[in-house]
Amino acid sequence: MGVIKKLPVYLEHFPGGGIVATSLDYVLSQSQASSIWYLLFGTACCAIELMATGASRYDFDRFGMIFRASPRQADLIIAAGTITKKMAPRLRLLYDQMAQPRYVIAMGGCTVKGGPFYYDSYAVEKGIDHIVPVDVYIPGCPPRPESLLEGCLTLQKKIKKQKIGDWS
Amino acid sequence: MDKAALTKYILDKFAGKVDLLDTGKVEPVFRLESDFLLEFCRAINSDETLHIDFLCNIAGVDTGERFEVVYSVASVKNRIRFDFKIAMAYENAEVESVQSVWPGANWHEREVWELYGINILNHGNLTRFLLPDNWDQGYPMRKNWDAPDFVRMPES
Amino acid sequence: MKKLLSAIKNLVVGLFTTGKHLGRHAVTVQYPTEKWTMPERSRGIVVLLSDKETGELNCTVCMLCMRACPTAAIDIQYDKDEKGKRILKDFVVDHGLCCFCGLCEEACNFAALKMATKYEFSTLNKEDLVWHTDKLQEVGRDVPYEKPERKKPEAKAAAKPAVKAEAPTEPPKDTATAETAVNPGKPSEELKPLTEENKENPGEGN
Amino acid sequence: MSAPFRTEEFLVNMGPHHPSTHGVCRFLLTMDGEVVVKAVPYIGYLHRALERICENRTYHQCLPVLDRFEYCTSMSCEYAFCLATEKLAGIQAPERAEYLRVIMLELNRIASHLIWYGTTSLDLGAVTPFLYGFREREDILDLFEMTCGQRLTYNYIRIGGVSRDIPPEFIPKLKEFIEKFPRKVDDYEKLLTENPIWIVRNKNVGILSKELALGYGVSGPALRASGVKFDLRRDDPYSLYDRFEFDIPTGTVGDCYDRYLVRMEEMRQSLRIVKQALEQLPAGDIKTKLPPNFKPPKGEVYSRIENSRGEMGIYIQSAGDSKKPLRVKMRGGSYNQLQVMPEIVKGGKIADLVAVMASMDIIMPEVDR
Amino acid sequence: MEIAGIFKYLYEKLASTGLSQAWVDIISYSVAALIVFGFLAVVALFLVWWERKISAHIQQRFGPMRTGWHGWLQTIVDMLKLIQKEDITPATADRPVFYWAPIVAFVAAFMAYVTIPFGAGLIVSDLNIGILYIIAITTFTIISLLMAGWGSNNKYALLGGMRSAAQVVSYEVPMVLAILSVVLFAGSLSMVQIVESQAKIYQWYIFRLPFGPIAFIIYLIAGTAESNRTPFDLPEAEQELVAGFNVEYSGMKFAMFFFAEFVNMFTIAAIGTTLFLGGWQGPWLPSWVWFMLKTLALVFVLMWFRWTFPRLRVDQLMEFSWKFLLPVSFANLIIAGWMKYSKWFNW
Repeated sequence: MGVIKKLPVYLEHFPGGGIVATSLDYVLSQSQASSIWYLLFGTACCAIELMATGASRYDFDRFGMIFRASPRQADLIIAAGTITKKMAPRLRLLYDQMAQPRYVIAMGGCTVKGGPFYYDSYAVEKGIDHIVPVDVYIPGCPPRPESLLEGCLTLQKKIKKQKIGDWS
Repeated sequence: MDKAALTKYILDKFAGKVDLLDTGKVEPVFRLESDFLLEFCRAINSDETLHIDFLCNIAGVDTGERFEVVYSVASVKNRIRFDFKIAMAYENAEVESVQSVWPGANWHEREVWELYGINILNHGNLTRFLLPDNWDQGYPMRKNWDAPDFVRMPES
Repeated sequence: MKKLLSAIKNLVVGLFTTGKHLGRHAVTVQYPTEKWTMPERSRGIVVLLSDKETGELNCTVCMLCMRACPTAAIDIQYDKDEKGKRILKDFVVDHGLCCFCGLCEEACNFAALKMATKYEFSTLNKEDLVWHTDKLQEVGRDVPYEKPERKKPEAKAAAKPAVKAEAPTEPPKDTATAETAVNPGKPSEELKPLTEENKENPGEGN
Repeated sequence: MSAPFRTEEFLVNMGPHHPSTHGVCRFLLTMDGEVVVKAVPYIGYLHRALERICENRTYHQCLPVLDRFEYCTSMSCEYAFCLATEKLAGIQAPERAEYLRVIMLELNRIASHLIWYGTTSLDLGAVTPFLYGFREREDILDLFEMTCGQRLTYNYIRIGGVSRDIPPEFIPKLKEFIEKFPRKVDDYEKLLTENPIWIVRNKNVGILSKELALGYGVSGPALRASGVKFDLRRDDPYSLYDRFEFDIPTGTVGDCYDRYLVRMEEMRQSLRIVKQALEQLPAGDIKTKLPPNFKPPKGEVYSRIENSRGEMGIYIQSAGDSKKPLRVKMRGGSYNQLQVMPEIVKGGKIADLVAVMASMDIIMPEVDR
Repeated sequence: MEIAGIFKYLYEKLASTGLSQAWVDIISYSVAALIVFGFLAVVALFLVWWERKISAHIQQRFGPMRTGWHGWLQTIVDMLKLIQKEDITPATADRPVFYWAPIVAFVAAFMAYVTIPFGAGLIVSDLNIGILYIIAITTFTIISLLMAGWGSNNKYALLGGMRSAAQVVSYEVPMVLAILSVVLFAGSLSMVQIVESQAKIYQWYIFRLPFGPIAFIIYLIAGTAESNRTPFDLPEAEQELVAGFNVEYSGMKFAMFFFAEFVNMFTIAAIGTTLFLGGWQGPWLPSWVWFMLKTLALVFVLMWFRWTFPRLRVDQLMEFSWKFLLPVSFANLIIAGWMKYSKWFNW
């Protein structure tokens, strides 16, 4: 993986290297975007909508997204559902176990800013962006499967704009 | 067995020790002393006409001036349902555990202990299970409880 | 032996049932290309409705929706003009808090607020989910709604006493809410989102 | 003679994030090879302090919070809360509203059983029934979205009635669903019920005896599978359930297979109730008028209804002078079923634990609140 | 056939250039290996895509649609993405074992294709102990599963590894007995002879009642268990063991396991075709087309199993193999022996 990251640097020296680098960028980011495997991580009501999106009518598989059980093989966490204070260290642990180009979608109001449990709840994390870096926020409680798919499309647009060099 | 017959039966079965409260809207609600609890539970469980074999719910309540532990029980065999409660002051509130009569009470009592701080005598497994393991901010369901990041909804 | 035969028969029947579905056409609604026609009562995003001709908001700042909201997601600031009539300064809906329950829509009896059937609003940063008046109005521009028939005199009278009955018991709280409305219970330090660059040392959670 | 073969138990942490623990429940398993010696459930990963939130909300504002108490059957949570408040305040919902409530409750029970059907088969390896189950559920969700606007957290039932009347195109669509659904359930039965692998995986697995079930307060399909003919809709009739005739399926042994058969039969019975309710649906208004600052009198009530996972009870205590409840305690069916899990899983294999967890249909919001 | 001809022409050309015999063999066999590897890589990529499309259409939905027409690019895109993934080796892992496991799985999957005839004459080397070699090599995959299970130092992986070893060993015996009943009639172990002994369609071993169909069914069941597919997919049972032995693998290592699994499935189907459905025999179409058609039909059946049946428990799986499948395959072998002795089919 390290080699691929430095590839654009090497390619610059060759005469036609620039074109190869950009086209390589295009191919690699395109492939990354159209085959995201999401981690089966659902806590509350949004998890039911996540399952409904995986079912026949909305079908995640059309976007090339299959669910993976182990964080090692997943490259997207869809934080679907309320993240409580007891669950936050687990979410951080799962995020750390994932392989590097990894993304997070905050699905539903609870993961954006605590949703209906922001006030008067002593056990709910108020949003998850201080636990894991979030890429896409999806409003809704729970968001419709279409808005989840639209969120995935936004994530795909964001990935397609990425260059190879800039994943940390 | 409708409400009036049930109330009369229980009142004259446990003459002095149980008194009826008027706050019960649908089913009768009784009040009894905490030391009489275990005996009362064994009696209603073994009594043939009552045969209370189903513990629906144990609810801890902080009414602002005292604690209450409300037991909702029912009988599957002859369709009886009623509640009884124990009121106690804030300091050293404690209650007998009714696990010997209904094993299902285990988690209900554990929750009452964890969220209200009402001590449950000889419960056997009083450990924390709803709140995070490193929780040190007291008993969150009490009315006077507060915490730095606990945000109340603005009174609109 | 009979049990074995029935076992094989049932396995084959199971295979046949799934095989039968192989020929049937799919029930999938291919989201980006074909969109599902939403029933008109579907609760999507909260929007402010404005009069078709004049284009200004229907909202008369009666604060009923703010009071009805179970998660205090609606936050209204207004200032009084000389005749004591309230003028809307800013109408903020925080979609991080809103639970899409539709209670505000039922509370509003001037048809100023509606849950539109729109749902495509995912964003890359958290601040876009806090909508102010202009965004609410602009999204709600084309949302169809039926104006409640305004029986001018007695409706006004009916609305007046209701509001007045409301007002005397509430004014101390109202003014109180005006101040607190500015930052309804925002925690002291705003939780700083973890962006790409400081991912290594995530800010300590509260 | 060599030392006897000494096996050493090891701890496996079926962690909060696990495909088959229905949300976030963690089991600490003491395993001897494949056999589960001891299973200790750890919960609390979804504890959102709903009871504390309800104490600071007016009675109308409590409903959206109750929706999230048990999100597979939000209708029954709202209904339990409204039933308790109506008993407290002595309000009676109009006839048509009560019929609409029964239709919505039973449709919601079918939708919840379809989720159970999908996840049970998914946990035991068959992926296709999950997709078929959710395909039918989408039709029910369309009906819900037509009337109340949301797919999962409906906020449809109000104290004293129902928030909105059904749109004109609701009844034809419902009739079409009623006519189509039994054939689909036969399809599901063909896929799994007599499937030898399914029978071998579920028969005599996780046997819950009658005494153990009653002792631990287990209710609903799990209790009926153990042979106790107890259904709140029949034995403690609320709403209009005494006007419909439907029979209550019960099992004999109380193993996973009985629980599966009981739930499949319940789906058909619920459909029968919906059909009868649709025929007797009267006209009339749908909500009794409530005073603007609704304050129920002082008192306490524990109302319980038959949810798809057992008895759902809401205990409300109101102080009489404030428009917010003094205390709301919610009791879900899964709470007691998870309590009895370690007893019936002991000695089985890790695959049996998954099978029992799926057949008891335990979901975590009811347990953690 | 024409391709075999090229191979022979290349062989003479090399021999004529005066290199020593050893060098000629090495170069020609490595060229053959490259051809087979390339062909199988394409076939495996196609199978992955095909499985997702079939499972989708069984469940009334569309499989991958957005990468190319009906998503035919999907598997290539998956592989490209997996290349870019970070390659994690858990700190406490047993480093060499963890590193070599996927490679062993990958190599073992391809070694079986030495003696599988893709068409008339289209065979890398027609060993006279063809089927014996294949049986020996296909058990090689257990080692990779055990290495993966042990190497990743994770309880789930260990459980998965143990289960897969027990499963493949216990389903090896009925499979061998089923193959033995076919070899009994074919008279030779070499794959080409077996195929030639099924010249006519009624001579296919699947139609040789009463032992033929039973042997075919036993072979199919044992084959499903061999390639760890439902209803025997215990090792990577998502629901119980999270992801079985490949819990700790990510990126390219996981891709190798994923790839090896599909090649294994194709091997099982290819052997099944050669033994029971008359290899490349068939009217009109060229021989290798027939072979591909029959193998893909068998692969379709394997996939159909996966999306219909639930999963068996470990002890039931063992019990089914030892207590039911083994006695039946022994009885089947005895019947075949008696039929051979009494010259039941002497054509």
